[in-house]
Amino acid sequence: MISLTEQGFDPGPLLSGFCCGRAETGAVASFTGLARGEGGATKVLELEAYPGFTEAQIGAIAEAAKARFELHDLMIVHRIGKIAPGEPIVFVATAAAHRRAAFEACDYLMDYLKSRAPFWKKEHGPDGARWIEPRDEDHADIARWA
Amino acid sequence: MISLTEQGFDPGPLLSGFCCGRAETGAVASFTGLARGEGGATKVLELEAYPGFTEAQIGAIAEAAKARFELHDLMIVHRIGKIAPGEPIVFVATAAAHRRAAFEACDYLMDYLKSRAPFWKKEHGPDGARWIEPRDEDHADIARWA
Amino acid sequence: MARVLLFGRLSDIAGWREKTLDPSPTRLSDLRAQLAAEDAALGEALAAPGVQVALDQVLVRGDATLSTRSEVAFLPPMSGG
Amino acid sequence: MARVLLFGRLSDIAGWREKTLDPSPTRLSDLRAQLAAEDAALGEALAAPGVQVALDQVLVRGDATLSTRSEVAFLPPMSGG
Repeated sequence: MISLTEQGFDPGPLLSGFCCGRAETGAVASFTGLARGEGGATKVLELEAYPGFTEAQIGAIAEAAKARFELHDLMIVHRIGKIAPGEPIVFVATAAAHRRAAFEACDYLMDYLKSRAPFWKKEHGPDGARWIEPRDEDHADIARWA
Repeated sequence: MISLTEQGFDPGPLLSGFCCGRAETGAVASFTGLARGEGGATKVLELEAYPGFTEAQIGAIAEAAKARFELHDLMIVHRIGKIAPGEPIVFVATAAAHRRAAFEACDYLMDYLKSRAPFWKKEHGPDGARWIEPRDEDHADIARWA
Repeated sequence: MARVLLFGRLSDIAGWREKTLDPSPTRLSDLRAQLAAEDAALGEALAAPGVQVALDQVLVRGDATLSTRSEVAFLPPMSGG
Repeated sequence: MARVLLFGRLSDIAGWREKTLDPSPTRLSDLRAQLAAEDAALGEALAAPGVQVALDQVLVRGDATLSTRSEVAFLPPMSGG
């Protein structure tokens, strides 16, 4: 399940639903990305997507993860629009028989979402707004899967 | 927060609570271990702990993770007693500024819980009961952190 | 009437997010030249390394033929999560 | 009266999980010998590689001195999660 939402979401019910009724899945890994306040400065993130294209590109990332890891299932929920510090931006969950595949697929999905999924992120702070691009670590992270 | 419970638990509310009110944490990784039915055979897991000692040893594992990774927080909830297929056995969550530390610490904690935490696991199946010991993969996994 | 979509910092630079070009350029290179002629700063930003192009929601490299119904999106470096 | 605790498969082999030894052995090696004398299969299982000993909830290696209030736990290979 892949979805974009302009509404705030709580990762807990998503994890509960994802874990429920899995008698053969031994391992569920998840990642929740939260908007950081960065030292108390009032900041608001604004995430832009390209409707249709963004979902399709995330779908392709999800298919690549399914082909690469032995997954039973995965879920990706991504927030768009304005996001306050502390609010969830992204939730990814992966289900597999054993924990290594679940962890690695979750890690892989996040690396690709960070620098290959069509989102553009603007940070509104006390000194104005700036566009955020992938960090050096993000490029290094994704290079691990080459 | 480290706790052992004889009651079944839902990982969702644990994740919600763990994520809540974190304006400076960018990344929350979690792992939920579920009891596997293994192909429809009715199996019940029974987990034994050594009260006091088990919590203390998990506490030492948690301290080692905090010393090794830049964590804001962590949570470990472990079920004991009889567990039916599909029910959660363990929930681990880690909070950090960036995702690499959160993922690695969660992975590390699970590897140590799998083969260094004082639990003993018996599987009750149609052909009787057997004690489960760490798999070769578990030994290989924990060797990654040496 | 090809539609042009700008995302991220590109729309800040241009001051618009979406426009239609009538008549439609017949090639992507013509469309780039037309936008650069209207706004040199935008033309430079569109040609910068890391800016990808999606034609009808499919990533393309180099030049491409456009139709009158083409949707051309300029995508600066992406950052989700 | 040293207390002995057995976990996992060790308690299945012994048929008990906890017992008190009175009088208390003064050393861990004496306690091992006493348990092995009572139950050879248990003695062998306790000496198997991978079986750790916690004395008063602290892991110990080799021999150790016991008090009359010592709690000695034999821990086969652990497996959580």
